[in-house]
Amino acid sequence: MSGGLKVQTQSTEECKRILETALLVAPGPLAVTQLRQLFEEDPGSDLVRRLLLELVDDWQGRGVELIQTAGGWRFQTRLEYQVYLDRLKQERPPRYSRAVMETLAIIAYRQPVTRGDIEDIRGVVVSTNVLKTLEARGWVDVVGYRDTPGRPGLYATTRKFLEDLGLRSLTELPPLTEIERIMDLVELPKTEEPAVSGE
Amino acid sequence: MSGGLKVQTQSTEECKRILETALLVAPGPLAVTQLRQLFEEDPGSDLVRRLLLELVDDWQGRGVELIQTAGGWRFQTRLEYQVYLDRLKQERPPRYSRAVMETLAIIAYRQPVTRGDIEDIRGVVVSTNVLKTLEARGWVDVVGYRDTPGRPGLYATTRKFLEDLGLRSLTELPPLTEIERIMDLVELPKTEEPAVSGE
Amino acid sequence: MSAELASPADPLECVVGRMYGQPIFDLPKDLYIPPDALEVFLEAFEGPLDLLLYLIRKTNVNVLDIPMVPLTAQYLEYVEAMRHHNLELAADYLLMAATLLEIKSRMLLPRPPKAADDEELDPRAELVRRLLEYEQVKLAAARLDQLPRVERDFEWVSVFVAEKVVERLPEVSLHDLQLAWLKIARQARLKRHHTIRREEMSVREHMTMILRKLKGDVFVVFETLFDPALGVAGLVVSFLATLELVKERLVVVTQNEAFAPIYVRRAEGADAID
Repeated sequence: MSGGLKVQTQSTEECKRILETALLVAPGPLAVTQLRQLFEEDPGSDLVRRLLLELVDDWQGRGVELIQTAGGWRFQTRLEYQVYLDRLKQERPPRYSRAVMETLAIIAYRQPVTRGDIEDIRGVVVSTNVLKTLEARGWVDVVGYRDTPGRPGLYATTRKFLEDLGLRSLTELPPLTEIERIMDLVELPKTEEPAVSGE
Repeated sequence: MSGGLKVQTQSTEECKRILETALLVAPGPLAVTQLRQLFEEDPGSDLVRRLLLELVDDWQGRGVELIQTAGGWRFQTRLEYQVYLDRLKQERPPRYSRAVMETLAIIAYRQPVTRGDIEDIRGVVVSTNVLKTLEARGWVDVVGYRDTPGRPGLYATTRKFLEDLGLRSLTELPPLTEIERIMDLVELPKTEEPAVSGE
Repeated sequence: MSAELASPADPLECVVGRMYGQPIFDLPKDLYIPPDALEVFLEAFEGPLDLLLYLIRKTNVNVLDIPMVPLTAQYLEYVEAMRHHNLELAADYLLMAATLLEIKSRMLLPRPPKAADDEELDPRAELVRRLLEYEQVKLAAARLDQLPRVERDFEWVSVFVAEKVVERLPEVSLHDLQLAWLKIARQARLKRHHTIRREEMSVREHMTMILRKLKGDVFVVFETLFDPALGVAGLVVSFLATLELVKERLVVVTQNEAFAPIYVRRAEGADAID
């Protein structure tokens, strides 16, 4: 119970350090009236306010800033630092389902295509959600309608798609020939071996 | 998705700000390996360590200090400021009875121990509440079972125990040596005295 | 054997008092304890070992050479007092009383001459070992309690993290796209429904570009679909893309008469006019 020095004998610098410390550990915002309770002798709201404004200045250019919210004063991180802090979160990045990825691949390589085209190629019905997911992401949109019964929308990839994948144009997509070569390699045993064994 | 500037273009001053910000917001201690993950490009442990030591210096004379605990680096308030911070608290932190502290000491210094071991040393029955109190605080837990009848649980201290007491490892516990010396003296009469008294 | 045990001692002299900063209980010089204080007095002890340790330390006797007779007598007086006041007496206290009596009686017995050489120990040895081990723990507990502890002596810093609520979107790489196509192609091969045409990617890209230029229900002059900045190759690709669009009936090209301006319009616009 050493009970701290009296306000009179505390320099304002020391008062500021105490305010700063309390604000750094507080679980929520602290009102000026609460901050005044830190001291054995009430320094008054004017001094506390003055010191808070000094602290705001002191913390300029740092990753954390002192701000005034509805509930009082609190330190919080600047939004620019979110990108770094996010890296500490161990959450695994979400992934798109196979349906979404295949639909995206078909639209990217075969655009403009209708939903029917996608279904023909994939051999299964494409759910509305799949296309909505890609549209919401801003990666595909309807660029026209095919002049066939039902006038189905024609999907194509957008500029945002190129930007997000770091492409300058669709020609920078991995060429299908290469993909199919890989596929041939993968499928070699399946297609070639029976032939060999059959001769 | 702006993805932060590359390390090359980041000044070390900026790196230090990022480290500081992460340490100020982290709910627990951060190890150097975790801190390296903050950056898009790994700055390496040497640079991170150097900047941490710089931060320790930067925070000299403040109400908060950067310290190294069991789990890594963490900001905590200096002891002198607790008298102020206590004034904002709604409730006092728990005070532990001697039964709790002695049980904790036995677990800390003799771990892993069973409840029976604790009772042998203290010479009294250990109430379930005592162990529950320590478990609830997250300071001890059961790390295994002794292969004796009843398979009693073996208690040990946790990392949180070290962190909450600001210890980096169990070797930093206050040493028991002085009494152990007395214990050695006790062993002596056991072996020597009968011979002497037998004459 | 020292008879010091019965002599009064200043409570401040005892180890217990020193380690904890102040005496646990202001013990009267004799054994008399006011009935209402007995309970409080006993609560100050953590058990028989603690009480014994207190009795020993209070009188400054050598713990390695405990005078069993006065110690046992004093201990039993406490136990008797507890019983007398109908205090709930822990079994541990009674067990210790039995142990003390046993040690005392063994010490009174003459030692068997044969066994004395090897296995016969001081009957007090085990008690001393336990007392010292307990004292060690007791001191360790006190020192542990003095270590700075979070929430009591210091606080963790925890600054609020300001976050824009951003939905975490899956990241897609070119490799992912490649894998997706690989699966499609493999599937298609297995079914042999589709032959995947190999086509110039640039043509399909230009098809999309032209369709975008044709947004809305308007005719666009054919020439404006071509950007000379693309160079000859670019113009050829644009032209091929237009032909492909016509072939796939995605656009309508109209020319009212020879050499009149050629107009292009998205095919679906034709419905509105027809």
